[in-house]
Amino acid sequence: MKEIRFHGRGGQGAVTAATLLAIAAFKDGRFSQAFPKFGVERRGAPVEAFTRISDRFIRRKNAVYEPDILVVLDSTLFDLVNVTDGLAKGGQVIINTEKKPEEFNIGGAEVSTVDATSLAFEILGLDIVNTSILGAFAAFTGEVRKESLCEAVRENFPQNLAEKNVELVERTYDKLIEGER
Amino acid sequence: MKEIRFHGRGGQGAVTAATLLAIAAFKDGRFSQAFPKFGVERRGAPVEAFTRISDRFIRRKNAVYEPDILVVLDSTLFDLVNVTDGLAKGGQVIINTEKKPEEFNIGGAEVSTVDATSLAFEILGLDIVNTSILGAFAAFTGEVRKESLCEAVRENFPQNLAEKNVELVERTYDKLIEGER
Amino acid sequence: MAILGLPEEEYFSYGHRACAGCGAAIALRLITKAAGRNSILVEPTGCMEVISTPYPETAWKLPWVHGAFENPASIASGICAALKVKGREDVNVVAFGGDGSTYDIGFGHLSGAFERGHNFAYICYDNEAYMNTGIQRSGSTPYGAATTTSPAGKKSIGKEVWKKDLVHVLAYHGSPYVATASIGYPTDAYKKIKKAIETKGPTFVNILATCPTGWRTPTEKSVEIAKLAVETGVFPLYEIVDGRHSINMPKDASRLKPVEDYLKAQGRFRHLFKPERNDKAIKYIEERVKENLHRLTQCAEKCF
Amino acid sequence: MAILGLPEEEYFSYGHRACAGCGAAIALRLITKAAGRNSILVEPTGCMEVISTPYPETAWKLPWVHGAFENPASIASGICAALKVKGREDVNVVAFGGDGSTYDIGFGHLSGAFERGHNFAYICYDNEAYMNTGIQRSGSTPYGAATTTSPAGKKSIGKEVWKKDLVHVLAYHGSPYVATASIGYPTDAYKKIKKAIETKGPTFVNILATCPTGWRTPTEKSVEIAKLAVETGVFPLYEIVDGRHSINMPKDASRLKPVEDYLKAQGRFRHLFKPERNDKAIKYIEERVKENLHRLTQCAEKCF
Amino acid sequence: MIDFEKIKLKVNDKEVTIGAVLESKGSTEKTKTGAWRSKRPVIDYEKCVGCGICWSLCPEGAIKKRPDGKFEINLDYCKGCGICANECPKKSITMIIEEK
Amino acid sequence: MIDFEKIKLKVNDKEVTIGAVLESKGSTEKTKTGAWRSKRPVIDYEKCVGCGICWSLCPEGAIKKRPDGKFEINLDYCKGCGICANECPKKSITMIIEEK
Amino acid sequence: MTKKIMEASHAIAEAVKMAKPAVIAAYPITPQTHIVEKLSEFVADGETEAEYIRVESEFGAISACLGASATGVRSYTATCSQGLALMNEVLFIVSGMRLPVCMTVVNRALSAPINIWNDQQDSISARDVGWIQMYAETSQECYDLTLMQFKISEDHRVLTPSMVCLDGFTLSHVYEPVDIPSQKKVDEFLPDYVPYHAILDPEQPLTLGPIGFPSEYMELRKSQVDAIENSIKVIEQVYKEFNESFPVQIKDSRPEEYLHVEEYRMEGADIVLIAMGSVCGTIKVVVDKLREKGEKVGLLKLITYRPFPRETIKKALKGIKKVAVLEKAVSPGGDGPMYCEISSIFYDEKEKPGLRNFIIGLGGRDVTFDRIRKIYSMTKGDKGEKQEWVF
Amino acid sequence: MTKKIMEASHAIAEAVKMAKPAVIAAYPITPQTHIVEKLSEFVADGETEAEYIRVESEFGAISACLGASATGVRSYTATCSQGLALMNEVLFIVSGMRLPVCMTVVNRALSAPINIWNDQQDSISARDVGWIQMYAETSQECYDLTLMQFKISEDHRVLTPSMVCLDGFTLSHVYEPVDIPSQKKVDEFLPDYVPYHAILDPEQPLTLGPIGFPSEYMELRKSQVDAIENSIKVIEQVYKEFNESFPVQIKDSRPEEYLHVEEYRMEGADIVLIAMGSVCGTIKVVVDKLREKGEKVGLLKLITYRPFPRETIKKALKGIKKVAVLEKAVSPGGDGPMYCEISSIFYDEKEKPGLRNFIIGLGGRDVTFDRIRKIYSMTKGDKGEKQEWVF
Ligand SMILES: Cc1ncc(C[n+]2csc(CCOP(=O)(O)OP(=O)(O)O)c2C)c(N)n1
Ligand SMILES: Cc1ncc(C[n+]2csc(CCOP(=O)(O)OP(=O)(O)O)c2C)c(N)n1
Ligand code: SF4
Ligand code: SF4
Ligand code: SF4
Ligand code: SF4
Repeated sequence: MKEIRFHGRGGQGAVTAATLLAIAAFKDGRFSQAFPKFGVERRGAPVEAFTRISDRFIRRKNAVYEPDILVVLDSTLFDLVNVTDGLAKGGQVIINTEKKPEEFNIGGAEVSTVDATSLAFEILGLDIVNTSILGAFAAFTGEVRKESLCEAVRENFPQNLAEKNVELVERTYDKLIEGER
Repeated sequence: MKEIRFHGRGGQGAVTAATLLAIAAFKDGRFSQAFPKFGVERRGAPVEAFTRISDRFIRRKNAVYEPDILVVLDSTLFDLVNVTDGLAKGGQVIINTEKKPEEFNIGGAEVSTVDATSLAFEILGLDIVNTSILGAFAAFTGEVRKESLCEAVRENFPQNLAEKNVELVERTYDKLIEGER
Repeated sequence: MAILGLPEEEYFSYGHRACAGCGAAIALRLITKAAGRNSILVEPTGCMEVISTPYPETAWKLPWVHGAFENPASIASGICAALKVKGREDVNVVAFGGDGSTYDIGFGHLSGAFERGHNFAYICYDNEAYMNTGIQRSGSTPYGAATTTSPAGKKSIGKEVWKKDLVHVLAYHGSPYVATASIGYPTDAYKKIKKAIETKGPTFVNILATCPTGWRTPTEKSVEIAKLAVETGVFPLYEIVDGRHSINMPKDASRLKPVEDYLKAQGRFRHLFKPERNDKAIKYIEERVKENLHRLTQCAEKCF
Repeated sequence: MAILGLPEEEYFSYGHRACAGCGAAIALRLITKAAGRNSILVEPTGCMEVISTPYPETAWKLPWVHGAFENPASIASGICAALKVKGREDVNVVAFGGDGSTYDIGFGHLSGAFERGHNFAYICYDNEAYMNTGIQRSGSTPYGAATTTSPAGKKSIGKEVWKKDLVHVLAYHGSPYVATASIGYPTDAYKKIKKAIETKGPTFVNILATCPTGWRTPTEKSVEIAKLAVETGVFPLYEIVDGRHSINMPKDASRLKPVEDYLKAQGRFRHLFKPERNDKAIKYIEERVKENLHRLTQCAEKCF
Repeated sequence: MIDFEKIKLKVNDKEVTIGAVLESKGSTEKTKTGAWRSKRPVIDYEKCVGCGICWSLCPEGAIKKRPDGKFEINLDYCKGCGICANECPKKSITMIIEEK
Repeated sequence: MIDFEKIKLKVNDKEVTIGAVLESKGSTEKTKTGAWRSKRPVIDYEKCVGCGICWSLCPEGAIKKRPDGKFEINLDYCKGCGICANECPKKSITMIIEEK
Repeated sequence: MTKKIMEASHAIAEAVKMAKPAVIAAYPITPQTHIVEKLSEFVADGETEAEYIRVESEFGAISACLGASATGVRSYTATCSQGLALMNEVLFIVSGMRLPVCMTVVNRALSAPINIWNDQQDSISARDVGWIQMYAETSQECYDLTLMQFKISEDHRVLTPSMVCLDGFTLSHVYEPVDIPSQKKVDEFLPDYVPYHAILDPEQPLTLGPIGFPSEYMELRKSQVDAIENSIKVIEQVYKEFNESFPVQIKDSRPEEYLHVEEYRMEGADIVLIAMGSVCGTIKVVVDKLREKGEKVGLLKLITYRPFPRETIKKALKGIKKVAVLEKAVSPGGDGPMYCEISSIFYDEKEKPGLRNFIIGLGGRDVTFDRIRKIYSMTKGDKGEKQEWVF
Repeated sequence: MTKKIMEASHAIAEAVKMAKPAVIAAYPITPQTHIVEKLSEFVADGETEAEYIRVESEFGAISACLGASATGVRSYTATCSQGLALMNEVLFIVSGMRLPVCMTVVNRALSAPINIWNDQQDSISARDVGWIQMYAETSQECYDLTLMQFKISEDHRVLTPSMVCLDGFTLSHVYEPVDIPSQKKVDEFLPDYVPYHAILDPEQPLTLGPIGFPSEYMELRKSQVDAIENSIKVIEQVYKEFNESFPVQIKDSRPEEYLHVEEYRMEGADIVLIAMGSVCGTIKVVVDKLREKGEKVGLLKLITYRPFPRETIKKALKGIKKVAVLEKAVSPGGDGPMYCEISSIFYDEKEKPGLRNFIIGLGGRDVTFDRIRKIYSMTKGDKGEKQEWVF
């Protein structure tokens, strides 16, 4: 089982990202679970969301303490909260940033970065990065298929936003797979 | 221990009578208890109230089923409810009526009557018989002293009514004791 | 068959356990006549509920439900919704309760039901106190009246604040029909209740109903006193239809009987006269009655 | 020290957890400034309670108590009584809650407290929905607004009934002072709240407070939109002092901005314009806004 | 339709209905509340004009229209409040004390 | 007066107060909500006339009067809503994107 | 000190008056009305300084008490049945805020069907709300426990609201002898309320009723539960102090000594009935009669019910062969509430009594001598089911 | 039949929609909101014929359901915590009137201090109200039990309202796979509600909610208690029918067969943990791990809590050495509610397990693997007090 923790800010869509990931994994024929960190956080405040992916039905309902993969939607969060808290040994970290992975020093973890903000601006004209970073997640971890992600986005976004976001997932994914960056 | 049941109609003062009797008995240095039959009865409907008198503190809190003495404030109640229900063998019945005791046939019980209505009209100018009948109770049963009854009335009636009612108690008592009727 | 404009048929049976001379029982007869056979009745806890359904007996001849003391308007909401889904919106839903339920403990729920706009009529039989529990003050108890929780005493003149103006309060909930009525004028009351029931949306009638036990009045005077309340201006009769007032009583204050006549007739105001006359309180009541009438007349003429 | 007529001192501290651009937080600053140091505050459950007291932190610098969602007015009643007995009637008792508490679940208790006549001020920060639980409709939600329990959909245009007129409803409770205010006009709001607090008896101010999260508006527009509500006549500003109205905004409807400007500025009304324009609903809103203003003006001129 | 036989239950030695449901049949008429009365209304049919005011105001609904258009009192339920007597415009009703 | 030391209890490994009572000291200031911000207001003091409108409207109370009569923003708490910039009559406040 | 004969309701009103609460907020409900009416009279006649808030509902009553108590004054309310159920939400809040509000519950059955008569379903179903509960058998106990409840609730080690429960009508409306001590003695026993942890006062601004996160909520709850658990000792102390200050004046009108339980003729008993409230008086009479016939039977009357005096009960029942738990409440679909609690006390014991559960007196069904005798003989003869309803 | 991944809240909303209630009346409260928001969407989009009453409070919600149910239609509400507490009075009334109202309770802690997170104090403290209660572990169980509750409550032998309880957030806000059957199959399983004893209809005027005198009240209560007791059999039947109509589609997302309890790896177990709700999923994982290490441990998950399935539990625990009762609720001043009830089951047994009580997860305190392991080892090693709070 893989446990994934998303870090974002209230309103940024971290919870949606976690959910979409779970849906996509389910479409892949796997089992998954997604839930937010249950808080009273308002727009702007740091939030967390979780996805678990496994090959069996996931029974546990406790919190995620030792995530295998971290997804950070907003790199300023590093100054705010202990993002890497509990990160499993040999864990992976995916960060939305212009910076290079080398610029982050996260003891032992494998860091990947993606400039999701630029991609989102380019395609959506908006700073909403949650679908882009899911594309990156697929590319970096291989835990979910791009196609399933796209399907999940298509089914769960309002019509007017769905296609753009599908494009964003694909663009991000393709770009990273092709190692263009 | 003596158990006394009062029968009257809502608004007639049967509950007050039972209470006054208990107070008077307490003044006599005895122990007593009084309570109404707990109902939703409205003005005019038949009601019952109870007094227990004893030489020890009365512990029981159950209903009275086999009264030793019945006090009937309104003889029309005989047609309405089973007044003598449960009356203990050798029990006593005191009835407010113009009739003679002989006119009542209550198997085995000792019946006494008093025309409390006339006395009440005479002294209070009103058809409120509860104090008069208490005077009769004292006279017929000797279970309570007239003086204590008067004191109880004095302490528990509004000033403007107290003296007249004391007079009524005394008049009834004296009249019956003197065997005038 | 109608008598005096009222249907002859009775839906509220004798044998009920109300006190002799109960004004609210008169109100119930009028309400049920206005509602008619095709109705569902809802009633909160209170005198009229207690006296009408001593299991296994019931005084009702119409569908009738009682839940709690607070919630007749909410229960009515549920009934309205159910009827809608069943396609039975022809059935009248009529809730009625005492002033304790209506003005106080149930008012939040009544307000909610009016805000939502259900199609039902709510009638308050207003006997101006909690009678079922032994005459305690309610939001509807008039200023100066003695009750068991607002007794007159060395430091108290009885109820210390004015009666809540629930009729206007509900009018301002946007109700298309609110009105006052009195058991002293049964035909008028019947018509108003009927109008309330026939008007679509949440409607309200406040019907003054003497309680001889609580007001400490002779049983035979129940109707006379309910009339007097109107004739003295203490309890004006009016309707507010879609926000427009219309008064159905003399608007001319000089033609009214003295307020004192009304107060003096009732034991609950006795302390205002005995042991000595409380001029201040009596005057205050008189003036405020006049002022209220004045406002009402103004509204009827000029405003809404 | 005062700035723009407002005391400089803050009693509601930063670090609270409200959303950026929260209009209710602005209202709280104004309320606490008007109350001042010698006050006790009461607040029901709601956004402003949740964001201000994350144990072991608190944003308050004044005595403050929260009990439940329904009962700020009742708690305030208890405080008033306690202060009376303690001979500390100089202390201001100020309760404030969102519209959910005030218009709906707590309204029965608010009504009761007004009927009893306690000496306290009740301020509703009116963000027109239950925000704390995620934008559900309340009795104060305006007609046509989409919320999560009155979503726009194939069979729904959002909230289907008009906003409850709580200000008049409370005026008819005999309150000596009720008023409307808007965070768009902080000095006016401050003065009204202060007046409410200083007036003896139960008083009420309803202050419109934009919720960018719930109204789906840009955070920087919170104040602008709260002004627009007034400028378009959707949310008129007025006071009712001892039953007399006075309006403090243009009474001339022709000088108002178009209601549409207000609606269009907010995501919660978007469905009235997209995918296609719902002329009927927009027109209905415009007309009813006009009618309300007309009534209000009439009242101010002629009636009470 | 609710079948009342079906919803009766015997508990202890009492028969009760599920949820205490009752048929709205005005069954309080089983209880003759006339017994509460201490005064009784008597109509003088000489005076009575059959206006029906007494009928409209009786809290018990204990007054019925007769075939002749006048009204009569059902003493089984009349509680003797005296409203009818007080309100009769023709003063045709007298309250007399019940025999004891 | 309540002595806060007295009403503290140690339960498990946490210190809590009886009834969760707190001193009203504005202790939320411990939490620097400025961190939530994604845009930051910058005042152009050339344009600012010190009217105080921004001060009166900031939901955070994060604007303070300076000794020179003009106003400054406490970035520890400013959440970057932009109300001050939007409402400033002199347009002297600009919102700029926070560095990431 | 005056010996008077008075209604239990009035005895309570007297006790409340003499306890000098600053604020009374109550809503009428049968059979509590006589208490609040009496208090209203006291207020109207200036016999007490208390402010009486004539609230619009019981929800308002308990909330107003919350507000008053938070302002640092003694506050009081009374209710029952539907009213107590309506307060439910706020009952939890008052105890969680640790406000020492005091209440009288005049036990009455719950709707539906609506019924104004006595059973104890109302307060028993409020056994989780975190309030102390004590049950009175007599008017004297009503008076005494009412005085004591203020002292207990306000004790700085306790700070927990309390209910004194008495049976509606069956006790509340009964006139019987009561000894009322002098105001001076009462004042000595019960000093003014001094707030310890909470007071709304501009002099020292406090925040009451904040949001408790998962990181602290459980500790806060534990501290509350500890307080009510520990109150068992404080209650004992207060009982003791009361016993010393106010010795029995009217024999049999109360226990010689207040303790969590009253053991009645339990010496050498084989069979013990357990009960609470006024029915204990009736049971005592039956016990006497049975003892006369040589039956080895006693009564264990519970006075303190929350906190549940587990150790005391366990000790009292040591060596008893059979115990019948008489309850005026049920938990539909579960065993009798008190039965469960008593069985839990003995779970780990080797030696334990046979335990039976009898449901009695619901909705005003009178508990007669016969019914008590029947319970005794069923217990003795091991007849019937584990739980029996005695109609 | 569709397998979908969805929030438990939405699974419930789906089930409610497919059960076709005529009237929904609900008031928002975290964490129940997602259910009612979803239902609002269905209504707004015409996906259900139901009337949704946007009441002004939970008291209004349950009262409106009462009214609707009395009019002879299926009615539904959802709430929790403060909302459930506010309904308290009417909960008793609905069950006393025998109206089959169905409710979802999204378990949340009670104030004070206010806390929106999960524990089960709210519904546990409503265990006396005469409603059936069932607890769900997974989203699938939420869906399934919601369908079943209508069938159970409306059964003519039962006519008792019911609550399906699920843990707030911990389950309600979790997306996980759920199988949703076709409307056709649902309709077959759950026919329309046919009133049996109560309907407000001018065609046959009935009186509902009369006053019950002492002469009948107790019998009326008994008939109600009997109905909920007897429902144990009806629930079994409905479980069985459900098992047959809807076989498991997603392995492990629900028990292979619905029964009052789910026995998890109890074969040969020495020690058994008892719990309800979502925590059972976490416990199962720990049990698996412990079993791997050779520990003889199992889990007894309660699904039906009211009526309390005494016989089933007794049978399931036969021969078990030690039992740990894990509860997300307390009764301050008394033992754990479930602990008491289980101890009462075994009172008369010779052979009975050692019984321990652990209070867990109050106010959203996460129940971690470590905490469960700790409970296991304390139970095994007989360490700590009879009742332990696991912080
Ligand atoms: C929650 C609750 N509180 C109190 C009561 C007690 N109670 C029953 S009826 C009643 C008074 C009813 O007064 P009102 O509504 O004016 O009707 P009336 O009795 O005057 O007809 C009261 C206080 C109750 N049944 N439920
Ligand atoms: C009895 C009860 N029902 C529901 C809730 C859940 N609840 C808490 S705050 C809230 C909405 C608050 O709305 P409002 O009063 O408008 O304040 P806002 O959040 O908008 O500031 C709700 C529904 C509750 N706490 N208590
Ligand atoms: S949701 Fe609205 S009211 Fe609540 S804190 Fe955010 S902006 Fe303010
Ligand atoms: S006396 Fe009263 S009850 Fe009898 S008939 Fe006349 S009005 Fe009716
Ligand atoms: S009111 Fe008089 S005149 Fe009229 S019908 Fe009755 S008895 Fe006859
Ligand atoms: S941007 Fe918003 S929070 Fe920041 S100072 Fe300006 S008004 Fe205050």
